[in-house]
Amino acid sequence: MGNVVQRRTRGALRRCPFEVCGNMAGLELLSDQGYRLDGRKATELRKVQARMGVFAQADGSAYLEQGNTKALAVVYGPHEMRGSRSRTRHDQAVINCQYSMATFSTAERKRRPHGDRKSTEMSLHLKQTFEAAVMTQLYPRSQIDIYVKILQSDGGNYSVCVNAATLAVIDAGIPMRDYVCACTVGFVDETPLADLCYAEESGGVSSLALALLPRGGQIALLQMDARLHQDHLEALIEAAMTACKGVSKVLDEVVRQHLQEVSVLTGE
Amino acid sequence: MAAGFKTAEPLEYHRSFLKENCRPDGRELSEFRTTTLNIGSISTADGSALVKVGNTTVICGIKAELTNPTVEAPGKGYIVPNVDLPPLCSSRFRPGPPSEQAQAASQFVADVIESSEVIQTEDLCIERGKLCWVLYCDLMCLDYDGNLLDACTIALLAALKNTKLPEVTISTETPEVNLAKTRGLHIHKHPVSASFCVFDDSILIVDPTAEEESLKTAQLTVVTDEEDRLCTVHKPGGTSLSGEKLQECISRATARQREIQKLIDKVTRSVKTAQ
Amino acid sequence: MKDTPLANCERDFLLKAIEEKKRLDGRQTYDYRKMKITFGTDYGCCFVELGKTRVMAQVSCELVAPKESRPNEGIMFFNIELSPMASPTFEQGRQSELSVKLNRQLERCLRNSKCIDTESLCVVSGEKVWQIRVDVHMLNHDGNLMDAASIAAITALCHFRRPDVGIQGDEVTVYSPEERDPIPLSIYHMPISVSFSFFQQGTYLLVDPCEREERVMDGLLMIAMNKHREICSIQSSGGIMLLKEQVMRCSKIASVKVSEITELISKALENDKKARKAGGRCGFAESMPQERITALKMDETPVEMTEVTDRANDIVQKAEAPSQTVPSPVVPVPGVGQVGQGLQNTWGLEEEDEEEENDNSGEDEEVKETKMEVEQHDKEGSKQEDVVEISDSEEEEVVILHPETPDKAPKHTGPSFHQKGAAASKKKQKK
Amino acid sequence: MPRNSGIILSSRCVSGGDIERRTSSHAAVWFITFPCAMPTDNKRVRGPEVSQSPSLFLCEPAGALPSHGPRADGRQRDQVDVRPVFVRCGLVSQAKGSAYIEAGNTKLMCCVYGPRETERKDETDMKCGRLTTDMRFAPFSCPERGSWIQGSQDKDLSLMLHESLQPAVCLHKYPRSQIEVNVMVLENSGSVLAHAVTCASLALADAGIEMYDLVLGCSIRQDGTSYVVDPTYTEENRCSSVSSENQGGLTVAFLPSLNQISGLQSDGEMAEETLTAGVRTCIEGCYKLYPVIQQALAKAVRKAAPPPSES
Amino acid sequence: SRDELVCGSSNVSLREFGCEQSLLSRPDGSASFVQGDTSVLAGVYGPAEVKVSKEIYDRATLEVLIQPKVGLPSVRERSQEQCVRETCEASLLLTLHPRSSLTLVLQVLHDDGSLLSCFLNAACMALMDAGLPMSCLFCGVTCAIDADGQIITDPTAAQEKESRALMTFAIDSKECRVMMSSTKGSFSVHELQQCIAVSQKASEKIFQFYRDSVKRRYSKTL
Repeated sequence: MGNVVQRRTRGALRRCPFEVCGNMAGLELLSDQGYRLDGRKATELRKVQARMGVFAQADGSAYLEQGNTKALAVVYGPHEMRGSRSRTRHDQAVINCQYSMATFSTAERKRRPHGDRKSTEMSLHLKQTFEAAVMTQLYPRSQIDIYVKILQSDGGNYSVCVNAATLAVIDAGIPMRDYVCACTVGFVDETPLADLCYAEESGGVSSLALALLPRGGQIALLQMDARLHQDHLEALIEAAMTACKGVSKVLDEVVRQHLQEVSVLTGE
Repeated sequence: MAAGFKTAEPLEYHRSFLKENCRPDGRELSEFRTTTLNIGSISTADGSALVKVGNTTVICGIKAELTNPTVEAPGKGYIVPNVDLPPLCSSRFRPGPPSEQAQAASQFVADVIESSEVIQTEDLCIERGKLCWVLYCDLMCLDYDGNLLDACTIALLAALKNTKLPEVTISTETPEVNLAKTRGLHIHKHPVSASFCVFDDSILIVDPTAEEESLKTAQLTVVTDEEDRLCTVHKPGGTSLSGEKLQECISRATARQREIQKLIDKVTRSVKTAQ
Repeated sequence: MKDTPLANCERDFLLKAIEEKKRLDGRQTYDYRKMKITFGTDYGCCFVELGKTRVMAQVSCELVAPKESRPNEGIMFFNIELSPMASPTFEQGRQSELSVKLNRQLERCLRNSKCIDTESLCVVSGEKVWQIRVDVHMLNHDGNLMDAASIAAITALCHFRRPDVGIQGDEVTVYSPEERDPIPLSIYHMPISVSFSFFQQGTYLLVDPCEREERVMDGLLMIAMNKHREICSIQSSGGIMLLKEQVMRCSKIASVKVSEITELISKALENDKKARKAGGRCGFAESMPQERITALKMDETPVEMTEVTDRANDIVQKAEAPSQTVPSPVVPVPGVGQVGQGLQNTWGLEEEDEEEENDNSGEDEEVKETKMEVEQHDKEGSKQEDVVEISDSEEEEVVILHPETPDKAPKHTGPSFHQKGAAASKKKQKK
Repeated sequence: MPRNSGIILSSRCVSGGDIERRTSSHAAVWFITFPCAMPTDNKRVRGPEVSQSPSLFLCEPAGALPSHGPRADGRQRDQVDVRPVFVRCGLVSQAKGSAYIEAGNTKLMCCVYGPRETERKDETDMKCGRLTTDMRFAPFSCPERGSWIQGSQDKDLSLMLHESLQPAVCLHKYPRSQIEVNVMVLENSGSVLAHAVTCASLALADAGIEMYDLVLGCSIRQDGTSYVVDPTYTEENRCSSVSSENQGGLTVAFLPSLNQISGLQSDGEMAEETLTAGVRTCIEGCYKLYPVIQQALAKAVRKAAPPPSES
Repeated sequence: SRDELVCGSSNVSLREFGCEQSLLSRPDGSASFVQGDTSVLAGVYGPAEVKVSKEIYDRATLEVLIQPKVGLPSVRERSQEQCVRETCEASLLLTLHPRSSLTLVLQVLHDDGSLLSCFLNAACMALMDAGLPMSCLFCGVTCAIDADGQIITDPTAAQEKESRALMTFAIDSKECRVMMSSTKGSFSVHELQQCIAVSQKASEKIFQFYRDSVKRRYSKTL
């Protein structure tokens, strides 16, 4: 039966989740009154909660919740190159990212926490985002590892990962050009919806993920799925940028809060 | 002294023997190594055979399972031969997925089965379009000292002859297996292979050892059946051979076929009489 | 194989040229290279040449069981194969970063945009649907693989015909093209990817970068669009920082390029259809250029058959007939047989049997076997053991623990390696 | 424990659960098909996507084993009654050392290669050699056909084998090199790990690798109040009593002349005193095996270097 | 007897064939070879740096990769790769490039019978295009024996399916002997020898084609 995951104890191959996803097509994503499925307004973000420095061993770590999507990010480095030395860059640090999803993070149990095409791509995207944001030229010939794990998935996995990783990188004390904030926006009934949840994402909305360095309005990553007419693009990007700026405010608060706590502890 | 010569100049070492029409292990050029056959030694398999050609040892275990036939061939079963060269059999093989040599050997065995029609896949059909047998023929090398293909074909043939399938009856749409009643397979042909190596572009030797194989310039395997028809003439490249030379090989292969068929028959009979 | 690194001066030269709005092949900033679309002999095979970049796409189909979550939909499978032919840096069967990037982008571009009616691919709901497989082979890598791959894939999908099926009861028959005309896929729209490369922190922008340009670029923005100006996917890659205005400008350029390319694809499909209708030969052989000195063609040629039979007969007759004497194999115990007089092997599971033979014939043979039986002492369970060796010669070494206990274990039904047990005990009695 | 029934059954589910098959009325055999995106093994000749062992369709299913009286092969319960063992060294011409062991129907082969240069430079240890173990089952070795691809069970067993052998090998004598131990199970008729340990230590000795002592393996199966030594495959995988108390298996790797245990592996649920008694029983079993192994080794040595008086 | 039938048979011909060299920019040598509708694209890289694990101290390491049109290469392709590789190894002078690597990639463009022989022909043309030193040239010829015992050279896919036996030979240009042989189905010794003889005859035509195309290329006139 092919090479199923060989390094893990195998269970039955066929099984069904208790709750099979219903068809979302019938649901109305935006009511006439302008409210969404979870009661938010179109431009409203989900509640963001975060903590920095959750692990003692890591150089930097953070836990972030955005609505029901929960992610954990850990940063190691900058340190000497590990693994193949051929990747060493003499003028900048190499960023190594790994994205994984806990097997229990989705409604249907995930078979491969990482290593399939989708999560490899996600790792690539994270890498790309942080290559743009981290001042890698300060650490030539070294490596920075960023590991992100989704503990619960409820839409906007990429954005939550980026936000969590940003906090972890800051916690590690690695200089960045700016906060990188990411947000997923969708487009329904000529209205852009900010910070999509899973029900909205899977409901056939054209969604756009954007990572922004808010101060300069620079886009570190832009990705869009599904169809959207060209004329609406600008509005959607605009909405995404606004949402990202909103996220950045929250992140900034978290960082300040954390710093205060730390300085109290160190007695300054 | 001789050992040093052999290690430093293996080719010269072999040449000095071939000049005298003999080989380092004392064989003549057209002589096979002792071939030993043991059948039915694995009780968990439906058919099994262990073959030793000199030091080269190959074990073949056949497992029969039930499956659905394909839509394209509803009246046919499957034969799935696979050759494995585990790191156990020689230091030249590494663990991991099958090497190119193992894959080529698997394909060779599959080709021999198909070309010779040793078993007609129609015989494996239980109910047309519904149920058929699949014979997993797993060949494993336990000691690699050259001439893998010959050992594989003998092991396969002997194991197939040794295979017993339980009776299957289909009652109320589900198959019922009766282990008490078994039947053997109908072996239509007895394909036996003979392998040759070409040394220095001209000298033909039979049944090469691993060392001889590493020094060869070409290799040739001829498979013949009891009616003297050729099933496979497999020469994967190497230096060229004339039609005349090929004919020599075919004659030797025919003699070998008789020898091995007699061996298999006698051993199979000995098991039957013992029971 | 490692890639040859780009020399610093080459890099500087390329960047300088881009700064001066010049490209190596003389193109303008927003120009595509020359594009050529040809088709193979069978349906669903498309070759795309984009400058020197060459890509082949082949569509195939197969009846499979549908996914449990979508019982009424066919399955689309895309695979971009980075064949080592295209570039020495590509390795066979390895999931490189580039291959993941390209594959995901193609999936997004063609599957997520729902350009193909997958519901029409359902044959029996929940049991049998068509799986459409698109294999894209990179043949020559000279930059902008994504655009070439997306054009090849969508064109091949448009060109493809699947066999017709008939359903009677629960039996599904697949008709051959002779019985019933194959059916084209129903395609809603044609998404085409357009790549933009950015240089010098996004200051400069080029359309359709070639391989050299790709090596000095900072990042890439891929926009997939159809001719209705609907964006099907956007993906930025590489560590670049874009401004919103740049994205908007790119999307405008993309819409122009996409309509041009769609035009070209339709024309190519039209031409091929005409050629096929006219019954003319089509396919790879026809697309081979005749006017090049590197190409040559030869018409069908007969092979002279003189002397062939004679030669064959000659060889067969001259050959020595195989010897008719067949050596008789030795079968010492049931299930074991041996033939040949060559050297002895070291792996000797059955050698005690052989040894027996040797005893009879009086040959002096080195024996290298040990046969041992561990037997439980009588039921009293006394734990003492004494090893008794009952061999008087050096050659024969048979050790049996507690020889007074009769052979209890080797009562095997069916043959096994254990028949040696029987052989050994026989020998013991002989003594 | 070697291939316990839980794992075998779940790997069977690969070819479709038989419960579903038996309840379905409209099709002769009801197979589950998977989405085709599943990676397939393209380095082997491929058979049908799924197939089932005929043993799933038996007319009369095999009954439970009796928990008292003599065992199926005539051996005694609750006694250190090991199967007759057939051992031989140096069968594989290509290996540095090799051994073959046959206990009842369990047939195992082990080859030792090395000491040789480590394969991966970054794993080279300057002070100590590396011992690698690889244990595999031939696809036809078990009543149910196994896959060619090594499963997690095989890797688990390899690791246990490694842990049992390592304390016995003088690895410090082989700096910067690796010693490879490959075990192939040709037929699995129970107690595979125990015999693999014995076989591997014999092969290591045959290869002339310096060791503190031989390592012998023995296993028992506790079944309620009674136990069986050197259990067969069926005894391992079928329990007779319903209660889950004192059900389990135990394998001990033992250095006989040093009187030390180098590996101990148990599964199932056993009371403390049962377990200690079990360990004692296993050690006893090892001592039964010891003279046989010694003899085989002595024979191999005599063959390799015959004493001058003989020549 | 059956053997007499062969002479004067109209089936004994080669389909029209064509070749284009140097058609790809990246490889060091490339060629496409067309036999009827069967076509194969070949690309050669090397001599180049070799991986340490594959290094051979006294000659170049040749790697042959066959890419099927649909799906991934399987065991059958591995076996064909072995045949092509060992044929190339015998004709290439690999000892002139020790410790280096040669890679030959063969891509199926369309399979309409005689695929293995087309692989061999494309490989030879690509090796020539790459300018690698060779001791001799080689070509591939496929013969089929149909149900009536007639020999068909260069069969199409339909003819292959109908045939009772199928043989592919690689013939060298020096002595016209058999370098490679791969067969399917069962056949008599007579049939084998006849097919070899036919292949040798057919190889003359193909070698003449090789010569013509090289002549055309270096004469620089159309």
